[in-house]
Amino acid sequence: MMLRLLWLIPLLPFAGFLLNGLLGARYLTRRAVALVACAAVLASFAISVGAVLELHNFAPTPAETDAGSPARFTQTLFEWMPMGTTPEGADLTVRWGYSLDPLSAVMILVVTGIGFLIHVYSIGYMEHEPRAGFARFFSYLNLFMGMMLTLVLGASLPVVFVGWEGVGLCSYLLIGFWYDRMFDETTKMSCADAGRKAFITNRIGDVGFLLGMLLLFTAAGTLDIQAILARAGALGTGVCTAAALLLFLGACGKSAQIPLYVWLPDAMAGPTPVSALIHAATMVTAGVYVTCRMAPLYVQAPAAMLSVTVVGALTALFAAIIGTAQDDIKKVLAYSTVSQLGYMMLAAGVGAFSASIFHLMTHAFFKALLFLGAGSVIHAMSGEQNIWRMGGLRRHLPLTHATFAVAVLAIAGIPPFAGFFSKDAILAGVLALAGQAGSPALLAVWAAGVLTAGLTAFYMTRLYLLVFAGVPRMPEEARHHLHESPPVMTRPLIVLALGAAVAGFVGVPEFLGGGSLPNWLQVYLSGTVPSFHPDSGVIYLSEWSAMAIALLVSVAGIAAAWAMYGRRPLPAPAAAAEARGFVRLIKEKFFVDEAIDALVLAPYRWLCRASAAFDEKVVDGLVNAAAAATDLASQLLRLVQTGYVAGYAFAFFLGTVVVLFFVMR
Amino acid sequence: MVLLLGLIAVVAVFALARTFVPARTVPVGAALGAVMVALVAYDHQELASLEFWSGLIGFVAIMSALLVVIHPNPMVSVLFLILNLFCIALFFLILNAQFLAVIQVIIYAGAIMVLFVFVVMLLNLKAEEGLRLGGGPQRSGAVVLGVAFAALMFYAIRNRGAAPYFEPESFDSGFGTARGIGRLLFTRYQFAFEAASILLIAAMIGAVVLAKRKLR
Amino acid sequence: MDTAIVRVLLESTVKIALFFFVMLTVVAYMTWVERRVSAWIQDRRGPNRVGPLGLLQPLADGIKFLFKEEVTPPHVYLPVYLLAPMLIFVPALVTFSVVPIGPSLDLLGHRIALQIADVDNGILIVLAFSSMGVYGVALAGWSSNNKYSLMGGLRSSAQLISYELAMGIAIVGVLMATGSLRLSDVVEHQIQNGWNVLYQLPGFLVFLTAAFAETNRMPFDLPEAETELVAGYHTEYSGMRFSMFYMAEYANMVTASALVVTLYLGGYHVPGLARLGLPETAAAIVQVLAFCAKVAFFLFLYVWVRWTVPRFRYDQLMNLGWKGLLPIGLANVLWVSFLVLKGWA
Amino acid sequence: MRVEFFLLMAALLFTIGCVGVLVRRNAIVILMCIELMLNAVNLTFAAFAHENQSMAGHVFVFFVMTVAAAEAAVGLAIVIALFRRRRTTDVEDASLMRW
Repeated sequence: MMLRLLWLIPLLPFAGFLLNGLLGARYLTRRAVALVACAAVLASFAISVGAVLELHNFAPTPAETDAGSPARFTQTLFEWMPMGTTPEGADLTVRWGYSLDPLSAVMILVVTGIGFLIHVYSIGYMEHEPRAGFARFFSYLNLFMGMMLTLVLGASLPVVFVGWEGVGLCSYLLIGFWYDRMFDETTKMSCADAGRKAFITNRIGDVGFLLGMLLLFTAAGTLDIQAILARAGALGTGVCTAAALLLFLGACGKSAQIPLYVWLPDAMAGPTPVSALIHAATMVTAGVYVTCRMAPLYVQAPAAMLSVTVVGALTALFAAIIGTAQDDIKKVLAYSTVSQLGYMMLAAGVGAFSASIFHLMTHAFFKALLFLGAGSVIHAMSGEQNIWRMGGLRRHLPLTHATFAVAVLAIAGIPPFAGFFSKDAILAGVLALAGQAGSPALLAVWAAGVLTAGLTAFYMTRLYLLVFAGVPRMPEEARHHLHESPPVMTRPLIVLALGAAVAGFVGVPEFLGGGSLPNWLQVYLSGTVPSFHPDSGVIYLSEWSAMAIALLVSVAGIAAAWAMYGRRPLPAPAAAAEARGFVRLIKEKFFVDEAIDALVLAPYRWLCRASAAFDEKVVDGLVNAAAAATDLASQLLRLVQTGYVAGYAFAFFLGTVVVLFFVMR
Repeated sequence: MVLLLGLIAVVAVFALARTFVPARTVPVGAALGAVMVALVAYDHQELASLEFWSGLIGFVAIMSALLVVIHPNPMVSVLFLILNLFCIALFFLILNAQFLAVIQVIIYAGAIMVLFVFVVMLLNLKAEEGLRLGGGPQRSGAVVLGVAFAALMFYAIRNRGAAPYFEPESFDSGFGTARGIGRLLFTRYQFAFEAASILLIAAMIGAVVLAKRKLR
Repeated sequence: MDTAIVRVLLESTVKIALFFFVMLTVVAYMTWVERRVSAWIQDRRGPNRVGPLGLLQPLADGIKFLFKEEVTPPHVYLPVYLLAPMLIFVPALVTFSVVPIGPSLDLLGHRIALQIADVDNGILIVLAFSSMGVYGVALAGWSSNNKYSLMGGLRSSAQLISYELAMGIAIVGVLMATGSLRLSDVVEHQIQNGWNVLYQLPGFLVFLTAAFAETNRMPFDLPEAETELVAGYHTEYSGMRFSMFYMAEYANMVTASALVVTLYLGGYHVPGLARLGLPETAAAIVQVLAFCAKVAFFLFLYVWVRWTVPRFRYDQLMNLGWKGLLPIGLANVLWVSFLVLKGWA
Repeated sequence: MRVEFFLLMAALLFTIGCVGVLVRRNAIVILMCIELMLNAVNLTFAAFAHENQSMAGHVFVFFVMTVAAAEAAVGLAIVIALFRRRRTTDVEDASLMRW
């Protein structure tokens, strides 16, 4: 029954968008706007839960279930692009359809569930907005939900692409929500600029996605995802590699992987709930999701898999290093997000797709929680984001502090919080593959993962210490304004904290639970994504020792942070300009933006100027020359108009005679 | 025979046109009359034939047309045009278009040409100076073109499909009468007829507006 | 040459010769009548020296004209100057050729129409040739190369064109009633249904007035108004050429009178003649005489009017033509069409 | 009498009219030459009407005459207006409409 309502899941938020977008600013009260927006998402969530529960009992035919094929429900709504058939008779028509299987089930639950919490949180966070802005914000959020759900549920690549572009649009709209505000005073970047940057960077990736899609259409003759995946084996390695790499380029853009990650830190220009929803929990994971969704294709392309692994590992490590030196509370979280996304990609790259999704889910919980907590802090600090002007907030914001601490422990990988299990699943996957392949390079990847885990623990602890511990460093005046956020904001925090604490238990590694607590997420997903099963071979380290090493490194990170930032009084922060060497490099984010500016944008600008010059001089010149030639010809031709009737009549008569001659010849 | 008569007609028309002095006209006219009488005496059958008269009228028509073009005095041109119109009216008669013949005289000769005479009188035009054939490349070119056109026309008419040889007696008695034209005009060509009336009104207003010295 | 054509040629030639002789005689004697009547109206005697009652006066005049010196002014455009009198004289004579002066009768074993040419488009030919008369006047005025002549010629042509229109409109009424363009049919129709003048009085009056104007007679003799234009378009003419204009005027009068009689007064019809049971030839003679009498009446009327009514001013003339006669003529057309629709005419 | 005779006659008259239009400079004479051409066409109409025994040709002659009348009226009015302004009827003197 609920499965039949699958189409409502994206449609309800979309209806909310229309209602709020068209009427909200003028006719609806704040309360009504909030009610509409939240109710739409809640309804989606409810339907999602119902549909997922029903999916368990659903099987197209018993035979399929017995054969081990995944439980999948596909709903085709209408023929979108009727393109007829090929000469061979293959159907080229693109249909608008949604499909629900375990992978998308996990995603819609995460998206609608966390989305709903963030919606509720936003009511409190955006209370100071004018009514029109309030309605606009919620209509954008609802639009985002609709698009994200379209992306997740889409049964064919074009539908996914619509959602893909839609979330990009919403990201742009929401990053630039305060389009009249300055985001970064030093670089003169406005919020609108940040939104543009995100959008354009995403577009670069989208080109890859689009090309990959078209390549698959050419090769497979269909755009239906399941059909493509079913034919993946027959496509050949070359096509698979090319398509996978192109799709991965899209994923890189959306999921902020090297080299297209630069937009995500700047995306913090948007309101904090947006950062939580879009740039931490949901949209940025779309790349990971699509990669997992197309897992059978990737499996056919080892080179692509390797690329994913390398890029993911590099991104994870790189962003983590930068994260250790950020002073802005949201920037730290942003680099953390990039790093964690790299982790997920890394997992996907080694074939541990279910681990990737697992981490995606847990990350959604604790990173949303971190962002919302940061939002609560910023809310309390009246917009202040520099962690060096905070400190000692533990007393003033007890609830926020508690939930934030849970999140920090979760992301730092301390058991039994969620992050521990998911991170361990990934590291175990890498290690297993390394053992199977006997590749030292993969061991290095594992080492990078472990190092990243340590760095993550380090900077998260640093963040926690600088914000909540120690003595207050904010001005006297700001100290009086400190207050705990209203319940409408704190309650989502509590719910998320619960999630961050316990979500890990759905994926307890088998050697730990020994059956009592099976890794049933992997079991659940196994029908949809290829599970990684190292059948045999050398394993360098035992799972136990590997887990211990990772845990030790994390604890070491925490300890190091404690040692550096737990002292009191805290030394004043070193300004970026004064720092030397590696520290400076980190503080300046490895000069990546500057490098991109010099290596890509400057030549590009030069090319633009050259093109403009070419356009003005050559193209316009040609047009002008044509005009001038016409003019000249007209000047000459006009001499024919002598004003003498006899001349005209003569020409007329001459023409008549000539025509007659040819007619009668 | 026809050729001979034509030659005489040419001479006659030239005599009439160029030497309109009575002293010279009288002997020429007398000679012409004498030749005519001689011809009647020689071959009266020929004189009664349609071909003979058609040829004669045709030569007069051509000559008068030529004189319209050649003669420097506009008034003389008008007069020769009237003569030409009469010739064409006679052709109409030969072609059994009796109504057209009369209409030709009434409208063309009686109305349109009067207008020309009127304007020539009103403007008191003098003979055009420096009018001579072969003056300037355009004029010679025009004559060459005219010859070419005429040659093309001759070629076209010569090569057209076989046409019936008409017998005047075989015609329907209603052909060419006012009744016949009226019947067509008020049935099949009703719209064109009404349109023509509008055209005439428009032309009338236009002419008044153009020619009036000051519109009050 | 077959006999039919010979017969037609012979018949036509005889008719033409006869008509020519009669016409010229009538024209000549009209000058005498004019002078006598005017004298009578003005209570004078008039010409009475040459012959009894001055009856030989026209002959004397003709001789005088013939022997007068033909003065050709040096500034005229000679070809047209010579052509103009002919152009004005010929149409007047030609127009008469379609007028039936009597019924057809058997003579010498042939059926002979008392009419030179009984053509289908008789009325149109009348219009065609009466419109030709304009040229004579206009060309005479132009070729004289004299501003009075030119003015006279211009006026005259304008007048002729204007009144030709009224005349045509009046004739339309007759045409509608008859349903034929043949003049003998017109007469026949009047014999059957009564004279047109009885139920087309406005048309008759319009036609009559226009006929006066067409012949350049008083009160419409503006082209030759001697007080302002010296003598109009024929100022520069003298001798026999002048007499051509003079004769043309009277010829035109005769033709116009004949047309009025034919179109409106039943032509040669004598009411009640058929009941007398006369032999055909005698009846024909009576009818021809009746025709002559009717024409004579109108000729007298011409003279009468000339010495009774003063000359119009030019603008009055134009006003009468365009604003008076034309509307009346159109009204007449409406009236006749009404009659025709009702079947009363 | 073959119909070709009239066609040839019409062609000749038309040619003469055409050449006249090209050769003459007096606007009135040019108008007359145009009338000449129209008449040539009329003759052709009548000839074909006769050949085909169809009165339609006569109707067309009728309309051509109507048009000729209109054309003459307007054309002569223009000539008069021109003469009034420039004291000439020479079309080569009325050549202001040019570059």
